[in-house]
Formats: sequence, C-alpha cells, structure tokens
Amino acid sequence: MSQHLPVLIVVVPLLLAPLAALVGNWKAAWIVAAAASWWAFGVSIALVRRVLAEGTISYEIGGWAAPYGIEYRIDLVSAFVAMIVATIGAVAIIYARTSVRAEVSEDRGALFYSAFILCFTGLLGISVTGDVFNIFVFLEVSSLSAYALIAMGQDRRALTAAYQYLIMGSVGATFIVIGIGLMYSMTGTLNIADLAERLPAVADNRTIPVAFTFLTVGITLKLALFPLHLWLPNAYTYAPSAVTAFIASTATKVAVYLLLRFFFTVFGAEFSFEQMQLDKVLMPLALVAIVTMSLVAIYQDNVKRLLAYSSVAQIGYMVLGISFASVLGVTAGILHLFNHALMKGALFMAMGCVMYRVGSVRLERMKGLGKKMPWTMAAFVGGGLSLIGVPFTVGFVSKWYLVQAALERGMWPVAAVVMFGSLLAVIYVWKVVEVAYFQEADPDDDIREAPLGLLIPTWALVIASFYFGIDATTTADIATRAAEVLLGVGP
Amino acid sequence: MIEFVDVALLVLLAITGVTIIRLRNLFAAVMMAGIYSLLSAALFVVMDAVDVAFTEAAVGAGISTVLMLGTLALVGHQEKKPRRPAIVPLFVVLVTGGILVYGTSQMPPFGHADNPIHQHVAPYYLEESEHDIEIPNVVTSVLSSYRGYDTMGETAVVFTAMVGVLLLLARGPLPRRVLLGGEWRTVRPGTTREELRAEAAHALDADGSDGDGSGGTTPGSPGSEDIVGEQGGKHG
Amino acid sequence: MDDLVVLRVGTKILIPFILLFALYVQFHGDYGPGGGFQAGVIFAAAYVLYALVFGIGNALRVMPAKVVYACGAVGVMIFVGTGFVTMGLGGVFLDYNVLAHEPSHGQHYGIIAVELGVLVTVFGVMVAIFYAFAGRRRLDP
Amino acid sequence: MTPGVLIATAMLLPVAGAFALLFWDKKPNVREAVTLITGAATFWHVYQLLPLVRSGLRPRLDLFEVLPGVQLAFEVEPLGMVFALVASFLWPITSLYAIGYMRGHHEENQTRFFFFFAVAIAGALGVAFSANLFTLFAFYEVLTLCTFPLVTHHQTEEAKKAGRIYLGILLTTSIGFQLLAIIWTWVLAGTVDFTDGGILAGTASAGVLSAILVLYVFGVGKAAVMPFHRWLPAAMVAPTPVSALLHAVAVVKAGVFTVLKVAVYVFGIDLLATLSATPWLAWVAATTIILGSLVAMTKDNLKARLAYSTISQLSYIVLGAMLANEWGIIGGGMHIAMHAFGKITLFFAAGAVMVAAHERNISQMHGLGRRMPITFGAFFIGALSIIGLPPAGGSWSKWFLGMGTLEAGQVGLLAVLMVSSLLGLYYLLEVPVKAFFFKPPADAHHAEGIHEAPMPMVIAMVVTATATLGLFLYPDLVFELMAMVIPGGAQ
Repeated sequence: MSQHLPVLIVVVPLLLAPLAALVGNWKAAWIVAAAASWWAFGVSIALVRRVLAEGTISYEIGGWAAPYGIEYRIDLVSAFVAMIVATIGAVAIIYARTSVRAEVSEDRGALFYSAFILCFTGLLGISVTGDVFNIFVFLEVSSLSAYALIAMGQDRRALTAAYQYLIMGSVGATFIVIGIGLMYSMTGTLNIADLAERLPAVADNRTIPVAFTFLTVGITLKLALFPLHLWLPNAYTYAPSAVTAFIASTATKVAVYLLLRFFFTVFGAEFSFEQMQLDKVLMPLALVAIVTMSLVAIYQDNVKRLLAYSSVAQIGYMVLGISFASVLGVTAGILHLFNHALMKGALFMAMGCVMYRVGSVRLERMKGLGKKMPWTMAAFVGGGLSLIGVPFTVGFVSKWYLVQAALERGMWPVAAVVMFGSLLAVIYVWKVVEVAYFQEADPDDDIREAPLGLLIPTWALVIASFYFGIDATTTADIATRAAEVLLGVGP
Repeated sequence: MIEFVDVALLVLLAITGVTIIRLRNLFAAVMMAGIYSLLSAALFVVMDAVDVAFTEAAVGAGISTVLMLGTLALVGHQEKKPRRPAIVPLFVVLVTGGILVYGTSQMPPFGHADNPIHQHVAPYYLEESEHDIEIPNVVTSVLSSYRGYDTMGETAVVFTAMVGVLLLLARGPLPRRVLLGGEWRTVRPGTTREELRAEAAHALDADGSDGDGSGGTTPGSPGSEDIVGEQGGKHG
Repeated sequence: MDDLVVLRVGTKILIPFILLFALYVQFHGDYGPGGGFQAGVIFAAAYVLYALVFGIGNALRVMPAKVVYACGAVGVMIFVGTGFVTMGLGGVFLDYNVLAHEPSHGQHYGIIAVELGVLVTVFGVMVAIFYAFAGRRRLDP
Repeated sequence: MTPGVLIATAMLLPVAGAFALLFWDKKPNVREAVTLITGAATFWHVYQLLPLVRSGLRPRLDLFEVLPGVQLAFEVEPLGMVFALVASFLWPITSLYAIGYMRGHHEENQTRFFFFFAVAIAGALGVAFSANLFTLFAFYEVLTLCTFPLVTHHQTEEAKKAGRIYLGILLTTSIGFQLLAIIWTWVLAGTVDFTDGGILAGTASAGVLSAILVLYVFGVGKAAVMPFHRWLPAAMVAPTPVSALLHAVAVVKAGVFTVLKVAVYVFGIDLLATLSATPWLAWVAATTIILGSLVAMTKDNLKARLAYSTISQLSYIVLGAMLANEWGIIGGGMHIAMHAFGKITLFFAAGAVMVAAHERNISQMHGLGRRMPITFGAFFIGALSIIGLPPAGGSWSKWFLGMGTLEAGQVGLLAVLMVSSLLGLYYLLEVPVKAFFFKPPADAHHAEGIHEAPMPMVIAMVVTATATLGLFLYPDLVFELMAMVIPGGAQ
C-alpha cells in the first residue's frame, strides 16, 4: 500500500469524482468530496515526510520503465506543492459545505462537488507527475473544472468571467502543448528527467528556445503574471466564495510550480537564465506587477476584487524570487507559495463569511462589521497583517527571504520595491479595516456572526498563517532544500 | 504526388480557415468548420496518422458540428459585427505564427529516419510492443498501456467537460419520461417543489441574482423555461 | 418531421450499421485504427442522429438522461478501477501484466477493460452534452 | 525564580492581566484593581532583574527559532534594564492616574482601553529585553499595532485621521526602512544578535554601512526624527494617559532605545565614529531639536506643545547616539529615564487641567495655578527637568550630552543644546507662570468651581514629580547602568 502512495494521492480522488456525480444528492456528494480531500491531505503529508527522509520517490505507472511509460517523480518541490494543494483543499471542502449551500443551487450540488474534486485532482496530478504530457492532461482536468466552478457564482458576471478565463486559459494551454510538442520533436521523449538529460545537446537548435518561449508564455498566462493577468480579477471576484478561496490558494501556485519545474529541472537554470536571459524579462514584470497591481487594489470597492488584484501583486513576489535564480530567491518563491496560500485562503474565506451574511462584499456594505461579525473581521485582520508582512505572520517570513535574496545580489532597489509593495498592502488592508471598524453599521440590518461551519476553516488558516510565521523553521527548511534540489546544489 | 496532395490540402485548409473568419453567418461557419475538420483528417491520413484522422473525423466533423448546431439553435445564426477591428488579436496571432515558423525552421525534416523522435523511446515501442503486449497496433498499445495513464487523464478530461456543461446548462434535476393520461410526457421530478422555487427565484431575480440557477443564465435563450420535448411522445 | 418519411426510414436503416461499425472500431482497435474514444463518438453519433430525427422525447425513452450521465461517470470509474484492480493483484497502478497468468494476456484484458471505460465515458459525455444543449430548447420535430 | 522565568513572567504578566480584565468588563472596580495589581507585580519582577544586571550578568531567555538562525530571544542588558525599569515603574502609576482620568472624563470603552494599554506595556518590555534585531522589530510592531486602538479610542473622524497618520508613518518607516536595514544587516553579518562592540564592523564598505545607518535612524519612526515626526502630534487625540505613558514614555522611548541599541550593539561606537553618515545624522537630530522647540512655542494647545517638546527631546537621545562616544551614549541613555519622568509629569498635569478645568489651551489657563497648586507645581518641576535645570533629573543627562558634544569636537552641537534649553525655558515655563501669576480672564466665571483633579491623578502626579527631583539627587543608578553599556566602562 505505502509504495503506491505517490499514485494514490491522485487516483483515489479521481475515482471519487465520478462517484460524487453519481450519488446525486449534494450531501452525499459532499461526503465523497471531503473523503477525497482529506485522503489526499493525509497522503500528501506522508509523501513530504517520506521525501524528506528518503529523497526523491519514483513510481512507474503501468510497470513500464521511465522514458517509455509515465513516471510519477516526487521530489521535495512536488511533495511540498502537493501538500499545499491538499491542505487548502481539505480546509476548503469543510468551508464549502456551508458556503456552497448558500451560493449554489442544491440540485447542482453533486456536480459541483464532482467538479471540485476534479479540479483538486488535476492540480495534484500536475504537481506529482514526472512527465510533461501528463502535466498537460491534468492541467486540462483542473482548468476545465475551474472554468465551470467559477461560472457557478451567483452574479451573472461570473459567466463572462469564466468565459474570459476559458479563452485565456485555453490559449495558455495551447501554448504549453506547442512547447511540449516542439521539445518532443527535438528529443523524442516526454519524461522530465530524460528531457533534462537530452535537451542540452540540442539547445542550440532554434526549436528549443522557441519551445521555451511558448512554455513560458503559456504558463505565465495560467499564472496570471502581469500583464497576462486580465482574467484573474473577474474570475476571483465572481466565483462562489469557496471556489475563490480554493482556486486563489492553489491554481496559481501550481502554475508557479510549473514555472519552477520547467525553468530549473527541464531546461536547467543555465539555459533559462544565461542563454535565454529570462531574469531580464521576469524581474521587471514582477516588479511592475508588485507596484501597479497593489496600486490598483487600493482603488477597488469590491473586497474580493481588491484581494484578487493583491493576488496578482503577490504572484509578482513569487516570480521575483524565481527570477533571482539563486537558492535564496527560489526559497523565497517556494515559501511564498505556501505562505500566500494560507493567508489568501483565509482572507477569501473571511470574505465568504461576509458574503454569507451580508450577501455582498462591497465596501459600502461592510460598515460596522467589526462589531457585528467580530470573528470574521478579526480573521480578515489576521490575514491582512500577513499580507502586509508583520512579524509573527507568514507574510513576514516570505518577505524576509525575498529581501535577503535581493540584497544578496546587491539589488537594494529591488528590495526597496518589495518593501514598498508591503506598504501599499497596508493601505488596501487598512481601507477595509477602517470601514469595518470605524463606520457605523446600518441599525436596521440584523447581521449576525457567520456560522461555525465557515468560521472554523477560516480560522484554521488564520491560525496556520500565524503558526508558520512564528515557527518558520520547518517550512523554511523544506523550501531551502527544495530550492537546492531545483538548482542542483547541496546534498 | 504526395507533395501535391499536401500542398493542395494545406491551401484548402487555409482557404477554409479564412472563410470561417470572414463569415458572419454562423450556420455557414459551422459547416465550414466541419469541412475544416474533414480536411485536416485527410491531412492526417496523408501523414500516416490514421488513428488521429479517425478521431478528427468522428469528433471534429461529426459530434462537434452537431453540438455547435445545438448552440446555434439557442443563440441565433448571425454574428454581431465587431465594434472595432481586432488589431491586438491579429498582432498576437501574427507574432505567434511568426515565432512558430521561426522555431520550426530548424526542426528535423518530417518523416526522416534520423529524427530524434525516431531514435529514442519510439523504437522501443515498435520493437517491444509485439512482445510486451502482443497486439499489432502499436498506437493502441501506446495509448492504452505504455501511456495508459494519460488516456485515463483524457477520459477524466472528457468527463470533466460533461460535468462543466451540465453545471452550466442543465437546469434543475434531470428530465424524466412519464406516462400521463396515456401520453408520454417529459417532466422534471418534483415539479411542485420546482414551481415553488421558481417563485423564490423570481423574487431573487429582482436583486439581480440568479436565484436557484433555473433562470436562463445564457443570454438569448428566450422561452427556455418550458420543459424538454413536451410533445415528443407523439412519435412513440 | 412527420412527413419526412425518407429521412426517418433512412435513419432507421442506417443506425444499426453505425452501431455495428462502432463496435467494430472498438474491438478492432487492437489491429487497426480505432479504439474506445472513436467508438464512443460513433456510438454517440448514432444516438444523436436518432434523437435529431425522432425527437428528444423518444431518445429519452431509450436512454433517460440519468443513465447517460451515469455512463459518463461510470466509464471513468471503470478505467480508474482497473488500476485499482491491478494494484490489488500486487502490481503497480495500471500494470495489466498481473491481470492474468500470462503477462501478455493480462495486457489484453487490461486494454479491453480500459477501452471499455473510454467508450462508456465518451458515449455518455457526448450524449449528455447533446441533451444539455437540446434541453435548453425544444428540438422535437 | 530563574532569570529566564523572571523575564518571561515580566512580559506575560501584563498580557495575562489584560485578558483577566476582560472578564471583569462590567465591574470597573475589580477591573482597575486587576490593572493596578498586575502593574505592581510587573514592576516587581522587572526590579528583581536589576541586581543581576548590576552584578554584570545578562539574564537570558531563548524561546525558539523563528527562522533558521533567527531566534525569538531575550537578554537583559543595562540599557534595556533602564528602559524596562522606567516603563514598568510608570505603568502602575499611570494606571492609577488613568483610573481617575477615565472616570473623571466619562470615557467609553474603558475595558478596551485598559486591555490594549496593558498589551502595549508587554510590547514595550519585549522591545527592552530583546536579544536580537528580529525580536526587537517584532515587538516594535506589536507596540505599533496595539497602540493603534488607543490612538483612535474616541472613534471620531479626527481620531480616524490621526490613526491613519499614526499607522501610516510608523509602518512605512519600520517596514520600508528598518526591516530593510535589519535584513541587510543579516545578509552582511550573518547574525542579528546584539553583541558588545557591534556586528557590522568590517562586513561592508563605509558607504554601505552609512546607508544602513541612515535606514535605521529614519526607519525607527518612533524616535520621531524629522521629517518622520508627524505621527506624534497626531497621536495626541488619544486620551491623556495614553499620551502620558505611551507617547512620552513607552512608544517613543522604544524608538530612541532602538537607535541607541543599534548604535551600541549593532554598529558599535568605534565603527559609528568612522562613518560619514554619523555627523550628518547628528545634525539632522540637531535640526529636529531646534525645529521641534520652535514649533512647540507656536502651539497654544498644551498637549500639542508637549508633543513637539517630546519630538525635540527625543532627538537629544538620537543626537547622543550619533555623537558616537561614551558620554553621548551615557547622556542619551540617562535622558531616556530623565525625560520620561519629566514629560509624564507634564502630561499628567495637562490631563488634570483637562479633567478639572476642561481647558486645553494655554491662553485659557491664566490664574488656574491658584486653584490647582499641586498640578501646576508638578508641572513646574517637570518643566525644569525637561529644560535641564537643577534640581531636576534632566540636568544630568543634558550635562553628559554636552560633554559628549565637546568630546566629539562639535561645538556647534553644544550651541544647539543651549539654544534649545533656552527655547524650552520659554515654552514650558510660560504655562506655570501664566497659571500662577496672571490674572484669570474677566469672563472666566467657570473658574469658581474649579479645584484639584480627582485624588488618584494627584497622587500619580506627586509621585512622578518627586521622582524627577529624586533623580537629580540620586542619578547614580541610571549612570551606573549606562556606564556598563560602554565597552570597558566609563570614567
């Protein structure tokens, strides 16, 4: 059993997804979905522990040896990303039980949970596989289901948002598959380890740089890196709360993982950053994303949209870390994957609580919520502090590493931009806090605190975002080792 | 001769593609898309990729045409004129095309035996499949066994597509055929409850929300409230 | 379409052949082009043709929507389930060798099983999508 | 109790007290008894650390690693001891005062007030005891965030605006500059521990180190060096006890304390003296001293005048640090204590006038001295100390600062100190002079009913005024502790 864990993390949910659609009623479907999520959560923890203890795990599906069959290859990066996805999924599914019931009609419940598990499975599949085409297949599973999930938002604009995402996402997927095809034409293989071995020999052929370009553009579309982020704000704003919380914390993270995987493992840091001069493109884009998107966030009236723009800015932080192409920088990027998942998950969940009681997350409807929904707003403040990067929160840890990476390279202006981004975060977080705490609520509203079914998962993430901010040694250690694996240094 | 067929098919493909873009009548565009699929299927045959050609013909020219026609039945036949010329998309397409041409210009010549794809992995399939799996069609052995896991993923993609379409389009519980007064009728289960909910949805619609999701979420679906195939029984 | 006798009769004649062809494509996949995916599509095409000519109502009598949806789900479960069976028999996921004493026989069984899964899913999904579109508006003659 | 436990208890007591008084929300007497008892107990614990420190020990408490290599750790060294003693001694006294003030002023949300007040003290003690820059920064931010509800206590539009400025400046400087400097220090030195003689010597060029020093001095917004001083007058919208303890003692002293600590334990005096930025920063401080005094003269609102006086006086300490010699450090350290006692007395008196006579403006205080002799007597003593005249404690610190300027060969700076004292003579003594010797205005019919403020306030005032006098007679303790800060000892 335990030797099958690498594949079980994906196939058990994949078996349960159609089951959720079959059972028909939403309660049973939820139980199936919860089982899938918690199963994957448990397995992901086990995998991380095993990878830490034993090193990279390989699992040859179908019993065919590596380049001929499909290999699951789980190194520390894969395991860590899978753990992020599984953790958020496990929390989000608890949250969904109450939230989805309020936002999605009951007769769609079963299909909704089926799509939820599919999205979850797809993301897990991407993170653990060692085969580039398999990445594409699972990318499709997760993307298609994500489009449908986003379209389930109450607001009619959810449909257009999902459509926009569908178009942009499909372009991204097409680019990715073109890139994979071009690589295949030059090497004859789809296995990541095998590709990494064979690519350097043909790297001078025009095809490979072009393949690299297509992959980069395709992934950055999925990643919503500025300026390819246009689909993200609408999608996050109009999707059902549980979906936003889940997708915001996982989908872009997995795209960052792909970026890491392709840049560092498949093509190798030398090709990506010396031959292709990738940092010259990524770093400016990341910096612009951090500043402009934070500025745009300040001017939003819809808090979910505000957080969505903040997400685009935060993606900038992750990409910035990667663009240093140093152990510290990549560590910062990987750490921020995890840290941002926790805090954004918490923040979007808090907004879901507001949605549940107030029916809107527009600023003017949030007056006085600090008194009426104290726990919800306290969770928002907790997540917000992390976004700002106050000590003892996960956001601080990310920033600590990111600034360190910049200073290590002697790029103090970059470090200054990172800090400036934090300050902009102060403004947009405080904007919400002020409305919630300093404006009087409409006395006629009988808004109450959100139910425990929403508060418990929200607070689980808030507490986690403080816990891993106070004791960051575990995550920082994993991230550092993962970065060393990617860059091929260290043990 | 083969070259001639190649060129002819490619030219036809290009003409069809441009025609699809130019056409404002969607019905005609759908037909042209079907033709496009058939042409590409033919191209795949020429390239000896019979399995792919088969799929393309069945899916591209067959089912997807029907589905697109189904869509047209809902949204009408005429495409709205775009408000402004699509300069940016054109630019993106040209750049992408340019890069592709550039990138493929040094690619190994098509079908050459020395190509990397014929040197690595693929020879194993060709040589060992007969012994490993003992079926003559190597494509099938690759799809179902060597890379069976990918096929499983693709099956999941297909299933995901269904879940997505049903989430978006299916209204309420699944329709059912019942015998009413000697006549077959298609009704939803629990119609009375449905009526109640329709009222609630109506109230909610005033707030601009979608209510229970039974309201027409797709723009331009007038009168979609009535139940599937009410008179279908006549032919039974 | 009551008066389109030619169409109706023609369809009635065609459908069995299309179905037969689908089965051929499914089971001949080992030897020639084809397999579960194509077969599923052809199966679905036959069914859709029936629905177009004889009305959705009759199509629903043949195969209620629920059954079609279930097909889409069950096919995936057959495929994934095959993987679980191979794991249960001591192999890795989707290692068909363990399905029979002779590895190559195992491969055959495995391929038949997963192709069946693909067929069922593709058929179910195609028809389900058609139902969903058709269900938006009356497509009956 | 072992020293470690003492440190932990000293910091946890205020927090525990804060939560305890939440229980007695409805019983003001019990609640305030809790506050007083906790205050006294906290001081007692801090005081018990004193003999250890005087004997040359450095009690230490290592909690855990937050980031690899960065610990949450506390160490009591003499400078921290001075700050901790001052803060913890003044807390119970201010609490006593606050009880009278809050009741006399009929303030709302008193429980919240006392809660955050106590947490702020814990934050200040955390800053005082911190063993490394990370711990210091963390508690520095805790202090910022938990004083925010105190500044905006009245929840009016004005308070909201003030809160924005308060948080804006303090977070901008701390995240934008200070954190950057800390991470830079970490990158260069590989440690952020406070070490005798500094950690930065020889790690980078003088230019880089100068840049870091500038980042530190301006990054410590709480030290209110111009142009980052605006938050301090803004914070005066808070109830007077907050202004008294936090914005004359705990918060601002945390700022200058940080500057001193960085000067002594991060840079080291020897390194500091060689940097080109040091004299430059000394002149920035000198400018702040003069400008602060000049602005103070123009303010008619007593609290605003005291606020600008504080800005001016804080820069004495920054100046002391930037003199980069033993007398400067000793004078600066002593001024932490001297200014604290003097300024808190002044604020106590200002608050007493507000409660008893409802007067905020100096021009309205003519003749009040005869009705409130104790209040204005205390004010007089406090003013003497701030100006630096005997028989008040402030004369000692000014004396040593003057010696420091001479040793640094900066006669110009000595002149600045003199001029500032002269200005102080005017703007501070104006108040008691007008109160005692001017005739009440003819229309002051309200003057009839005015008498001294409630008893708890008067007691508090008398205690601090007496202490101010006492510090003139017995400055040995503070001097001795500060001398221990200097490597090799002074004299």
